[in-house]
Amino acid sequence: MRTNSASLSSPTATTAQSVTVPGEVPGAEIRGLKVVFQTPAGPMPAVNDVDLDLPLGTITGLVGESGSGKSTLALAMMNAVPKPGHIAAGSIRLPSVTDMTRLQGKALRLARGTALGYVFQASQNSLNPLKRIGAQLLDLGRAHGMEDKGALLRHARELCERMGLDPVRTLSAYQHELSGGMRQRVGIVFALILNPSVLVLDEPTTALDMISQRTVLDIIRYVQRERHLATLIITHDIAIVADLADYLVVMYGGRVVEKGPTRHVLQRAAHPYTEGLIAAIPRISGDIDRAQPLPGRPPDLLSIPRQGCVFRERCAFAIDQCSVQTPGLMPVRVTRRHDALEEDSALLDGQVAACHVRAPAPSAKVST
Amino acid sequence: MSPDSPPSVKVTTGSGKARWARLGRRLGARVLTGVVMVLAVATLTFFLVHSMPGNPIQTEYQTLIARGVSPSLAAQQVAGMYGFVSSKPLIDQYGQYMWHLLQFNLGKSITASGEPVVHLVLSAAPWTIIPVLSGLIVSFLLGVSLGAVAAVRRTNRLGKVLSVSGSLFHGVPQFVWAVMLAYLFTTLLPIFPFGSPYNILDTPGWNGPFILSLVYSAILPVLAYALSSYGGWLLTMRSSVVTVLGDDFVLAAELRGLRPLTQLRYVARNAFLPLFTTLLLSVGFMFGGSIFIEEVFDYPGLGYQLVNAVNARDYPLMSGDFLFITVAVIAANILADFLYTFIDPRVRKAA
Amino acid sequence: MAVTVIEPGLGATGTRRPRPPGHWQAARRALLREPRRVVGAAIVVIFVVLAVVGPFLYPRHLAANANSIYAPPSLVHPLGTDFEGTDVLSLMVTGARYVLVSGAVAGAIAVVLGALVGLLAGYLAGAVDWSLSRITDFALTIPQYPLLVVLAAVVRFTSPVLIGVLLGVTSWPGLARAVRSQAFSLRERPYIEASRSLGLSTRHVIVREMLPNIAPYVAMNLLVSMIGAIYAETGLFFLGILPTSNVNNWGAMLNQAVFSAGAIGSPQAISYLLSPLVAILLLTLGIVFVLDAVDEFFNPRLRG
Amino acid sequence: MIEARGITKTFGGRGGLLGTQPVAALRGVDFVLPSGGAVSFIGESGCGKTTLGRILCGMEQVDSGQLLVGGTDLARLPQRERAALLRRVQMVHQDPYSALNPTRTVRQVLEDPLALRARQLRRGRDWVESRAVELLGLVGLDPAYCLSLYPHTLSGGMRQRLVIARALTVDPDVLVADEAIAMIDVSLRLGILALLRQLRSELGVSVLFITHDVAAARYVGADGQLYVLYRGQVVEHGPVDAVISSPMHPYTQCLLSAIPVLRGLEEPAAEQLMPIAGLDAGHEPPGCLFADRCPNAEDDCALSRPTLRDAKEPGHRHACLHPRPRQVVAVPLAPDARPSGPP
Repeated sequence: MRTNSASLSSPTATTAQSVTVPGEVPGAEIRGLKVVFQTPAGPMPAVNDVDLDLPLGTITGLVGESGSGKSTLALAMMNAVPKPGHIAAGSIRLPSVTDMTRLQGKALRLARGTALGYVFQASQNSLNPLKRIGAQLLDLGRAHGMEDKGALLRHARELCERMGLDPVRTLSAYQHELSGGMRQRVGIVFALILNPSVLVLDEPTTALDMISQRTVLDIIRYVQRERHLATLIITHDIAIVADLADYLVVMYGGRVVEKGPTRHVLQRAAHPYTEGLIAAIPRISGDIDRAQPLPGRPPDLLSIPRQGCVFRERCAFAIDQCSVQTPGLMPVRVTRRHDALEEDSALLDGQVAACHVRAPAPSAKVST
Repeated sequence: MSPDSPPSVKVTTGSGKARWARLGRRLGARVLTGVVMVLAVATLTFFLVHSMPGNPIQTEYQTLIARGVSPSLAAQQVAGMYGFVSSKPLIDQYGQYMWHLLQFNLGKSITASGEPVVHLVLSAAPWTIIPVLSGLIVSFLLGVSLGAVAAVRRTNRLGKVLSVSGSLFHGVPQFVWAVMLAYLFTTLLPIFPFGSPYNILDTPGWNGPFILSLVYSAILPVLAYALSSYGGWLLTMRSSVVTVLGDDFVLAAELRGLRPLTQLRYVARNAFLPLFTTLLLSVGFMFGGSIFIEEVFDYPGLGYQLVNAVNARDYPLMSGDFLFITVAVIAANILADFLYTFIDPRVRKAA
Repeated sequence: MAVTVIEPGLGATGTRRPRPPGHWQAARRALLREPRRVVGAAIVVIFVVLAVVGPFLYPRHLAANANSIYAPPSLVHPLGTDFEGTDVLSLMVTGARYVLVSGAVAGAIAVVLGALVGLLAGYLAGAVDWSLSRITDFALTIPQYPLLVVLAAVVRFTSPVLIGVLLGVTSWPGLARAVRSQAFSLRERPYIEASRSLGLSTRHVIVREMLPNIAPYVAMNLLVSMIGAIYAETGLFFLGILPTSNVNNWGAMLNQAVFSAGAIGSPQAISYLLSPLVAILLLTLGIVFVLDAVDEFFNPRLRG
Repeated sequence: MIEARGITKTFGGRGGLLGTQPVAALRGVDFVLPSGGAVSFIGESGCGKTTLGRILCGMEQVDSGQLLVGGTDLARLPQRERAALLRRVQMVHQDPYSALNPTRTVRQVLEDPLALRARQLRRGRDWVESRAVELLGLVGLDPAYCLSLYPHTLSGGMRQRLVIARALTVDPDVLVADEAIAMIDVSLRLGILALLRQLRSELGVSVLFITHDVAAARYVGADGQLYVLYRGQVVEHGPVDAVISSPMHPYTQCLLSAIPVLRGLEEPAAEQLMPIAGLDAGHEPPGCLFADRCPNAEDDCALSRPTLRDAKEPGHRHACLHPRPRQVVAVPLAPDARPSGPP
């Protein structure tokens, strides 16, 4: 099943002409990633068999609930899976690093920050409370061998300005003197100061109110345009990335269950989980009762099914096969009329889902 | 449509002048509280002495009468010793005691033949303060650095051994340290002198041999202070570092690829902050310990004086020593609080 | 790829998880996890047993023997003899009860007072908190040992229980302050607010909702206060502040050894002088190891 | 059920030795929550919405203004009766993890307040037990599974249901839900919102919904009123859909513009508004509170502070000197444009 997903996931959609999908220069490539946590009940996979491509110049939204493994995946990209866990298999290629999972010691330290910029989930508290922000930026520069203090500070000031922060006051402030939204922007400054080409943001807008959230999302958008980054936004709220991301990746129970161009996934979610997730969003206009709750609860590390489809317990369409065989990611085929989508039909093969019912494998019987 | 640049936001940093005004107010409030506390302790001391078994003041008065002193002269002498006259109502006696106190008059010692208590206390103070501070500094430096190591290496053998050593050292009472050191280094392995704060053969004064003998005799007491407080520092620093290591910014520093040394500095400074307040507060604990350590090493400090005063029923001296020790602790508290506002930017603003 | 078997009860229902193990079971596990903790518990138990049965093993007045002063350890006198020729082991064993009784009394009083003052101040806040906190601050400022020395001159200490009461009354403020800050933060927790707005009584909120949350901390402090009181008491006897005649305990032994019998200057007295010291060290060691287990039981973060 | 008249609350501002800057949390807020109805408050963090909820539940006192519960002015009642009246208003907290005591089982969580209730109603122990089971069923939890569990074994969604069940033990008239879904997994959020809606229709409980998520407010109380709070002042209120579809105040327009568009399912609005500056809560202007951030501010906005005035629709009011309705929220694409999945 590994081969299935690997061959299908690499984006072959060179025909893409849509403005939202610029030329796909390889940015980050994750292959067969598996992160395992040692628990009293034995080793538990938190991230299982994940393939992911983050082309330069695109934004990918990674959507998942608690226990989906999305944050573990993000940490794995930094090769920083916390202790009882470790990367059991797979590779992570970045533009300047052959395989992040094989780096150690000083090479790993130098790669963090330069190869990949990371904006923390708890960016609210990601800075040393006792040190001025400017001084911490200098520490960061020095740690990566940038001896030219002046240039570093110029760059920092420029970035602050682009984020709508008063550069002089921000750099001389302590963390507690900044509001939540400002801290998040400063977090982005820290992630970008070393000019990485890959940017990972873990829940960048959690704990922010609507207007600050919008501001931060706008900043992500134009920083992305200016710097031609490969950006990965990790979120639990599909609505946050719906407007921003070029690609959507949906994770559940440690596995990618669906991915594809945002517009397609939203309009024509194939996986029952994605479909339920979208249906469960209350809308700001239109028919209120169109929103439908998704029954059940997401699994945690201990209750993720080891075999078969991870979603089957909450799935209304589950068949016998779902509890026996783990579905691989298969292209989504639209068998019903889709006249209104004619202009998008060329991109159809960009969307894949892991579901025996909605995206069955070409040959019905695949041995495990 | 998204705007080309996000709305700018203002950073509010505390302005200089207002900050100093706040700091001044805070200090003023602390000093005021301290003065009230000192007065309260003085009151407590007064009433303690007054409830002494057999009323020492009355006893002293009777003794003088029995010696054939006239009642008025006896009353005068008693008043000179205790700072208040016994025949007046309690409230008047209290008023007079407090009034004398405000003039730094603590009465006269009974045992030291009428020497003013203030002189005795002040001459004993350096014998306590200097070893206590030396011991404190030694144990603090040692405890804090080893505590940091114990926290960072808390999963392996070194960390476990260190933290058990901390608990053990912390648990052993001061007098046990003092007796063990004294027995070990003056009797079993007689390498240090015993029973005097300096070599009595040297002439006291600013001369080399005398100062050398002072330092030499001080080694064991200082060591006793240091050993008895080292464990506390190690444990406090260890738990403080463990707490800070769990903070988000520490993980962030690691994932941003900061140098290990820089990461360590970040952690150490944040972990160290809460200890700073404890440092000055522990002066009180150390002063308390002086009772045991000075007693064992025959060191003429405040604790030694206090114990002797109690044993000799020299109540004016006893209350003088007690008051002085308490005032020292209160002063250390105020100093700790005030200095803390300087080293923690968060408090600096909230002050 | 190996086929993974679904473990019964885990994957199948998905949501069901076992109930957390009972407190006793968790405590036992924490204790048994490392051998030294078992050793510690054993030491503490031995001392407690000595304190209870010790005085029954020896006559009320221990015999002195002028012919064997400062005798080295032997079969008859496993720990040697003291300056009067009395068997040191018998002194040690009979002395344990005195210290442990006052320790237990002092610990109980300190913990009850401290927890009560702290909880009331933290929960009731406002004026009650203000006044209780001032009292606590005041009591905390006065160094305990000098205060005890002064008090010892005022009060006549005749029984271990009385000493325990005094030690307890002088050592509650530290715990009160710590409990207050915990109660203060608990008070702001939504579940406490919810209990109040549901109309549950103050007593219910303090006893049923708040106390269980700080119970671990209080339990640990009971142990710490007890050991602190034992040392304070031994120290006072050692100084001779408390009358050492006719009392048999480790502190009084040390006092006589150091200040009157001159044992500290005599290398022959090693077993006599070291016995009470080693007893205190052993007890400390035992308590430290037990506390280590208690700490792990209550504070998973330190498990490392 | 609840009527607020000119509620004002200011924090800090103590003079003397440790003087601090006063912060106005609520500036003369009026609203009416009818029996069985719903009122939603939206606004940025720090706009005073949480303070409002805490005042309604009796956790804070008002500085001035009247709060009427069931027609009775709270301030006129003696302490005991006020507490009894406030018991009819129950809070559903934001964080279901800290809203439940980790040392109490589900059974205890429900039976403690139920025992009190039983005494009032002169019922026995049996009633307490059967009521607990009944309430769990009502909020969608399986009593057989839950009753003996400790809260930490429950998921966020289950905990929040338990919190609601606990609030229901005292048969409240009003539930105050303060960001009640913010910390719950997205797939479970709508379930909680649906439960609140169901409680409104089945039990006639009024809901005061405090949120920054306008769509969630709409889901729970589409038939109710929407209040927009800015720095403690109500800058606009009216029927939910009227405020959403034709907001008058620029602040409301900014808030609504910030809602992410579900591209592919919704058509973004032609016009959008963003504030030109960040919030500066330390600055207390004489004029409109929003003037320094308002993209449409004119000179007179900084001079006089506008009060609420009527908009075109009945019951829709705003506090803006230069109002201009804008349609800023996304509209759904026609359902036809969204093909259903494969069979």
